[in-house]
Amino acid sequence: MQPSTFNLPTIFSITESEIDLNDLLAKITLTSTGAAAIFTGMVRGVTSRDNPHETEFLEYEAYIPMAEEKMKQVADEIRERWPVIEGIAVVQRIGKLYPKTPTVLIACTAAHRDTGVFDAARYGIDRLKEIVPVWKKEVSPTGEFWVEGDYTPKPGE
Amino acid sequence: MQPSTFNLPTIFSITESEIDLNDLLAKITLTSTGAAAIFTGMVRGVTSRDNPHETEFLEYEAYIPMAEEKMKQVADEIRERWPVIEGIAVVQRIGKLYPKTPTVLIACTAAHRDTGVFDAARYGIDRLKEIVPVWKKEVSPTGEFWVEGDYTPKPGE
Amino acid sequence: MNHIKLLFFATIRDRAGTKSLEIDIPVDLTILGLKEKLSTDYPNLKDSMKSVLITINREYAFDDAVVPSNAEVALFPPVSGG
Amino acid sequence: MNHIKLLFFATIRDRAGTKSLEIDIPVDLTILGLKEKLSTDYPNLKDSMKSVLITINREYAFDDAVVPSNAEVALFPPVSGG
Repeated sequence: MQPSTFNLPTIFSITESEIDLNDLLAKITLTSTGAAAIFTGMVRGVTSRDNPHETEFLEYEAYIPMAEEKMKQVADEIRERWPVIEGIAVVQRIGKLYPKTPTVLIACTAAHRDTGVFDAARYGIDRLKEIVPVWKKEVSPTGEFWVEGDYTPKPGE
Repeated sequence: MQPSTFNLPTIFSITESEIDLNDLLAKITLTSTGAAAIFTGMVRGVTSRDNPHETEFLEYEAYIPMAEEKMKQVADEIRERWPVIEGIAVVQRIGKLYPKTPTVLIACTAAHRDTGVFDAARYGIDRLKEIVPVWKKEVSPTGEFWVEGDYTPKPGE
Repeated sequence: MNHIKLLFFATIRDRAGTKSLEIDIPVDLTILGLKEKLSTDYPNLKDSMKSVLITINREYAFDDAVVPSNAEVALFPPVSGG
Repeated sequence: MNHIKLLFFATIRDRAGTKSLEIDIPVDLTILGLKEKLSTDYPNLKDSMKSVLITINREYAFDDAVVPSNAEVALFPPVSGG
């Protein structure tokens, strides 16, 4: 008995406030929910891979109304691929964010853990980094630069 | 530059208190951490799969000292398989737990999300359900019964 | 002429020196035509036009799309959120 | 004789009617021998001995393991946490 999509909770927001995992998880937990997969991204103070460097803080900005529409689209794509997903939360924090601070969250809930709930969360963060219009500028002891993604959305995305 | 295992945070506990995701995530976030995969299990009030039924509450018990040792073992196994994992938290809540309440958490952090951090969390919850001595009794409107697992640990596990 | 609103983000905004701009464009101008017009009118933006992403009314738009009147057109580099 | 402590959990505790028990066992008794002894001494536990998991000092133990003196031996059904 699959709950209808009609009243399944989908949360998406761009916020300047702290990301509260407890609160978001509670909001996407239904009576039928038994499992949640949550991804969070944090600001790294020290990066070792690719171009090793230190970060003092990141400055995030978003094209807010479009970003929220695209987060909704990411959630819709998740539901299309994993119809058993019950609740979805997609949150991007913006502003000046320091190392160790959670900046983004994708959470998916389902009745059981073997339903693709991990893959759904993974898909969600990958898609967010492709199509949701958010950018970050790195500020380090030696200067600042915009981080640029490498994905070009295709027509219809 | 892989951080040495020496001072990587590993949290494991059996608790009767609420599971605080924000707090646990902060405790396993290093300066080099950029990604976290978190799994939580919740009490289902309504189960549809296999043997459909309703649950009023679950009563969890644990062989506490052994459970904590086996949680440590699960964390060690994760680090052996995914050496890039930075922090690990494994928490099982016990006692009388009502629907929608998080009962268990496995969280793994790493520098980047494409490092196996999702697989590590998935492995963690699967292993916890195999070898960590915790049991739950279902109490429903129509009676109560012990849930039994189906895994027999092998020598050395 | 059609009146449109341009929004700039991240590196593109830095180069444009402004967050937004209202301009008039010929009827039936395409995204490709808009890029050419911006390269001419705002030389600072010329280099950015190769890899820029463009949206019309918050949907990704491509070279042959026609820019409608009163459109909200945003220009930005590949996204880097998360 | 060796003195050991038995701990029971979940269904096994319900059937044993107690959480723990201290008993004396012959030196060199194996886990298999312990199961047979418990089946005889506590008939309620007999049916549980087929699928029971047993640990010696908090490590899973199997039929041919010898139970050392002063061991903490736990008996429980397959785990069902999470």
